[in-house]
Amino acid sequence: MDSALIPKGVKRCPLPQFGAALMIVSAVLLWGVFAMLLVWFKGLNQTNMNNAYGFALWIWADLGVIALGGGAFFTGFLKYIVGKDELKNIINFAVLIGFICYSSALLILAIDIGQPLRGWFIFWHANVHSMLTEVAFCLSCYFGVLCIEYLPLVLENRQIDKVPFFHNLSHNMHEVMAVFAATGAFLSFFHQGSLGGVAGVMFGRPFGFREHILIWPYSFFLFTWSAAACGPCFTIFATKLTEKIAGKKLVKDNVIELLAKISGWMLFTYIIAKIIDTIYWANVTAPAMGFTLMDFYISSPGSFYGIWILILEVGVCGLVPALILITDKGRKTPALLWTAIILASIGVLLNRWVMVLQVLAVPVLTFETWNMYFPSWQEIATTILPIAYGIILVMISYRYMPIFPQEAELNPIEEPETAVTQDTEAGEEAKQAQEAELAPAKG
Amino acid sequence: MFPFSFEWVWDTVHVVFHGGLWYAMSIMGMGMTFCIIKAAVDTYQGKGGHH
Amino acid sequence: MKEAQGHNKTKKFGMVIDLDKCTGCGACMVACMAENNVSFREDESDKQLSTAWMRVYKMTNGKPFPDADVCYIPRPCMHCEGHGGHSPCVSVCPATATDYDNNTGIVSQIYTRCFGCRYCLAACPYHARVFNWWDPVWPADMEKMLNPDVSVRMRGVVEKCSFCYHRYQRAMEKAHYEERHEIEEDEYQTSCTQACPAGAITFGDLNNPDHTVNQLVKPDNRHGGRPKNPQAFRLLERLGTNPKVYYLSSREWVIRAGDNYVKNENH
Amino acid sequence: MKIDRRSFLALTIGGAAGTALTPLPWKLTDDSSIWSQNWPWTPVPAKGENSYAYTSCTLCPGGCGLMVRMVGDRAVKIEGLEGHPINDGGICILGLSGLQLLYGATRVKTPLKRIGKRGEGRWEKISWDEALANVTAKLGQLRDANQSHTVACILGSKHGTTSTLFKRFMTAYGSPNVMTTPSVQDTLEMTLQVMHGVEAEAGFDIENSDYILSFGSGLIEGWGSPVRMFRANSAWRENGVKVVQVEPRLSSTAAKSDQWIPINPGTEAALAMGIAHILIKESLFDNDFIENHTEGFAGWKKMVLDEYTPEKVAAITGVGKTAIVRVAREFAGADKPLALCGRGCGDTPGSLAEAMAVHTVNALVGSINREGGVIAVPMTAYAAWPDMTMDSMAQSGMVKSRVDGAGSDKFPMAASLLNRFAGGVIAADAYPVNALLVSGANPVYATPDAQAFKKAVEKIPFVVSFSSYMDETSMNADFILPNHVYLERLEDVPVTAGLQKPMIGMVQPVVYPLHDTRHAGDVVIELARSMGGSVGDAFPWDNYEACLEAVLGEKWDALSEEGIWQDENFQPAEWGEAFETASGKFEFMNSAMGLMPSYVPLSLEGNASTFPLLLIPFDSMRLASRFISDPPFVIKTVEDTVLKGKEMCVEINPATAKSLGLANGKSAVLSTPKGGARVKIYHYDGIMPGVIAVPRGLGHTADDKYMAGKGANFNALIGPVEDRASGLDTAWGIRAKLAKA
Repeated sequence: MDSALIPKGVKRCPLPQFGAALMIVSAVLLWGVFAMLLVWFKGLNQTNMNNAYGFALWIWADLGVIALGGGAFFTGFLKYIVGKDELKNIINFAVLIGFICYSSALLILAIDIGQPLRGWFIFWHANVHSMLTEVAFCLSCYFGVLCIEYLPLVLENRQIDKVPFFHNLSHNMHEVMAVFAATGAFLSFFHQGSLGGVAGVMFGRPFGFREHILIWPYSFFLFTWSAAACGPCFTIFATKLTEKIAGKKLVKDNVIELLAKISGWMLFTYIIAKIIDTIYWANVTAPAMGFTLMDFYISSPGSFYGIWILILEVGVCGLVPALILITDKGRKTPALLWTAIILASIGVLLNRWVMVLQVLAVPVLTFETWNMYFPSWQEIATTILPIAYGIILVMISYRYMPIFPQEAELNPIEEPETAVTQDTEAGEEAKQAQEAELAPAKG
Repeated sequence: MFPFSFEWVWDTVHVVFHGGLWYAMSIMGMGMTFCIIKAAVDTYQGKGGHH
Repeated sequence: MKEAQGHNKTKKFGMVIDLDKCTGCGACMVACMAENNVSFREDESDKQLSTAWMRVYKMTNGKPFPDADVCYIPRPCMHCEGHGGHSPCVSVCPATATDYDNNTGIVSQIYTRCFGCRYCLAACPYHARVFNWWDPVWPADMEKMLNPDVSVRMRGVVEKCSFCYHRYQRAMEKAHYEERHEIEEDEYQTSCTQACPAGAITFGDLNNPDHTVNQLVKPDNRHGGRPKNPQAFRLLERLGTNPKVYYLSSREWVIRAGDNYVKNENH
Repeated sequence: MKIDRRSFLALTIGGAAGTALTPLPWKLTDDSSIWSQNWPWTPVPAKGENSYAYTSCTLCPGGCGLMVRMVGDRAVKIEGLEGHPINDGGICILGLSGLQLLYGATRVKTPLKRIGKRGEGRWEKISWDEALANVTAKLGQLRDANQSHTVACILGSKHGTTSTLFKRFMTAYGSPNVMTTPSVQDTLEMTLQVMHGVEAEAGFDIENSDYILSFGSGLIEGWGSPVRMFRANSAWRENGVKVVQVEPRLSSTAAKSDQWIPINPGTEAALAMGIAHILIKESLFDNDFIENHTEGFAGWKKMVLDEYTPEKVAAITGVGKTAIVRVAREFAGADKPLALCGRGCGDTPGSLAEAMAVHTVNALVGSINREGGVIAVPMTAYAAWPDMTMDSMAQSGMVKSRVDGAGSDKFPMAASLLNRFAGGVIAADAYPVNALLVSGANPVYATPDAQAFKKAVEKIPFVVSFSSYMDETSMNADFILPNHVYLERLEDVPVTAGLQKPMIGMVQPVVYPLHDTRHAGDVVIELARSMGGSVGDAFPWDNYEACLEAVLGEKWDALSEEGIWQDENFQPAEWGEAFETASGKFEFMNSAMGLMPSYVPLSLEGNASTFPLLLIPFDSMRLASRFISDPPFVIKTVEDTVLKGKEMCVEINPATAKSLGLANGKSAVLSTPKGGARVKIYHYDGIMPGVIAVPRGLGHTADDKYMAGKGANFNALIGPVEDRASGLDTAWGIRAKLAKA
């Protein structure tokens, strides 16, 4: 039925099956949308946040998805600036994941603020001293970049591509993509960092506060670093997952391994930096404010933040995946690779959680106690919403756009007897499509 | 956001911050305009057609 | 930064609360609510959701019976100066909805500008800021008791103690009307100060040596306003928030409870 | 096909781009945010001309002066009146919230007639004429049937013109059954009656005292005139006056005091006697006073020396011997020491022997009628009431015995024993009570053993409430004749809360009545008039204001102009003239009545095995426990260690809690011989092991959702224990048990 839209030279499941899957995910999506509308019309009293927990699940989700979406900018950076050309075979997907993550982040922010209709004041009345302002600007700009990077994929849909103007447009955009990628990288370095700065500048919050270099707290650099390290891991994870579901290889191992190796070393160096930061913070920064490390990790009534969370984040979900990924054997052993990319993704999420929620849980006034918080179903639903939305976008993009350049090559379609004429044509156009795809790399 | 909004102060922070911002935005803007115009021209010259 | 109408001498309004006199009766809280149109709800027993600009906390010395001791401590907004007006909340507000007025030292909050991101809530270690989770409702005829000098806050924005800034404006207007450039100490007093039946709260210009607040704590402006009076202290002094609310107490444990100390560390 | 798609795409993209270029989206964005800044459902306070109106507060006996900020005809804020002798600008949390009572949802807006069952809350709005007609008819019937004495009346205060009008009405009508809300002042009056032989209010010159020894009085928790006490407390801090608080629980007063002496609940009298013992034994007493102005010292002295040795007292009270001796010496050593009694905010009268014991401690050091001491302030009949003629029916009614037994041979000194009323009604020994009028009080909520009181009310066929609010008493009435709220009415409030001088405050209307309400004083006059005969004749005034002006005489001008009258040149009587006892001296014991200062152990209800704990109440400024319930602002300030959700917290020593396996913050069931309640456990190091405490003032069932259904009513957990000497309620607590929920 929709075969006319499916890229040439690749095989897709029958439409009904696709539709059924779409239905299921859409159900979840609608649940999230319902919760979103509740929050918009009834207000934030629909959440379990309170005056002690002004930031909660949503802000964590924001920081989380942006970190995971870091794969887009870093892969782009590696391909276009550093010149790791093999990565062209995964960049499309990285861009797609990035696009999903960032659009989700913006959506969640739109739900999270108490006056969504005035959200644009953050631009209009910008206070340049606020990390959040910086985040908002770079975030939305970078989202623009992602749109620009994602657009050519849409235009490469078989039918749209037939329109000369769109064909040329996508072609030209590939030509100058390096410029956009560079801009994207520039923006990302900043807003990823600024997200780290959000907690880092709060000098009223000993758990989050970090010493500064110029105007930037250490956490600023750690966040950029960790995003660059773990983002690609998530891109790999998403790729692997898509391969599992599609039941075929989509990206060649050398590409995956290259990316894995790079993020492995990023992660390794990051963790070392993180450990140094933690030691300095625990022995210099916090004591100056009257806190010892263990003050932050006591499991007193209302606190489930034991020291285990630090070990889990830095050790299990940091050092372990780093060590796996920097070893050749680790990268080449599927089981280990899977473990590593999953742990790394969890690790960065855990780090963001701690840097948002534990910051607020720790009592600062001596006569206050640990703050407790558990999200309401509305918060959970609206946080799951982006996941459903992401899956849908991946499904559609994968079905109708040439996301994986190597797919046709890796999965040649054996000529069936029926519909010969069509298939020869198919072969032709598939080649053309690929040339178009490879063009920027040549040029 | 703009030099005419009253929060604006002509200090380094504002100039650097918004400078960088506008710089990035203009690159994107110009990039896209370039692509679109070029695409239009190409199309006019009959490139990219499949027939 | 806002220009407080037509006078140039910079003021630094601050508050001194004598914890030996404070009885924890709560009059300051209600005086504030009545003056500033603070809303209320059916169940206010969840203090994390309760809107109160002034909140009276209860401190305990942690000792068992019969050595136990308690002390009440009222907590308005501290109107932190931080370093050069960079209070924890002002510096983080992305939309310049909260501002440090260098002429009065008052941290303002522009409700119609705030879009409810709550970054300031997270940044304030005193929990002086509250968010309007619900639409404010005044049952029966209670809208009649709303004070026209203070705007009612809509759902979805952050609010906090303003040191009754509208009273300052009134006093200044009066002064200008009478062609005076300065106002007297008693012309501008906050609602809580005025109401406190124990006379535990003192309010005035910390920069003005004639004002009681200055004489009570003797702020050392060269060292971020640290009090010279040994019985005076500020909450979380060590964070460098440089608050303008000082406390007086003759009890050592109370003074120590004002800040965090690493074990066996003496301040 | 292709064409279509192309044109379609072109159209969409072109359209989108086109719209984006028009000002439309930008305009919409801007407008929507402007709308969000002016939501129609967020009220905008109306502007108006600013002014101040002056009046007095009636929400407690404190008698503070008020200035009400007006904007146009709206009252927007109540502030303390600067320069007022009692509060000088200060004001308490309840006084500040008065406007929420005026404008609140608990007002009764018109006269109401019950149509549903009692307490069901189904009412019919009726006109004042109809309401008055109904009440007149009923009272007329009873009177014609020689049943006038079966009509009872409960008043909030025994002082003031409105109360006097009610009393006068009852007398003219022919019923002795007028009761008033009890307080420790009743006990103190009796103390002065017995030991001084005078009819006087007990005043305390706390401002000039230099050593305060408080036997459980909540000096900064509502005792006396609260704001005056706050100011005094601050003055004590400044002047280094030593304050010693004797109490089983670390109350706010105890925490503020220089020394907190934890004591076994209810044994305060024993400690007072123990201190007397030391004063006598070490002859630290005021010789001049004892020698020349007292009677019966010798006999009493012997008893004290035998019965109250430090050892014995220590055993009873749990207070160490050394502490007893030290306090006694300090007390005697001070220039102007003062001992105070009346637990908490003083709503429970307490035992007469105890009040006498504490008064004796003052007497021993001569702190009587002198600076910094106890002062007998004569109850000046400040209003001149014209005589009235009582017809035969009135006379026959007035000689009948009272339902509460006050003034009987058993309780000769008592003027009113509200605590015995419920019992009297239910027993109905002499006669049943056929009608009840309630004004300025909420006895259904505020009387200990509230259930019994409610039963009594159910037994009374005709109940009329004059309350301005839909409180528990109104809920159980047949007719509600709503009074103006104090901010709407004119009234005189004599301040009797322990001041050194006679003082009268004036309540003046600051707003026009919001609803179809009437001044209770006017209503009484109208009732009397419509009854006619001698009853009507006893009320020669056109209305309340005329009456007030007439009876106040020369004080009227002062009051209506300054809003306050005080007897400037009042001087406490010299020791020589102070005492009007048989001996003309201060009498340590009254053998005739078999009364003397001593410790009379109270036998608490319930046995120790089933009820192992002692439950005591505590008062807080943040919880109004009298006839007014907490307005929204005040209940909002109640700590989450006192009220959490719908459950009130019970204070328990962590050690005791541990032994009972009750974790902090967990729910539990509190039960006493009188009743039970679901509570939350609050571990508090400030309370004596084995003792638990709950707040008074919670657990309302009427009023609005802001007050009702929060916690439990302490009065429903405790029962009155009558003092065998005075007949007044002397219960300071009750046995209780706590079980996991």
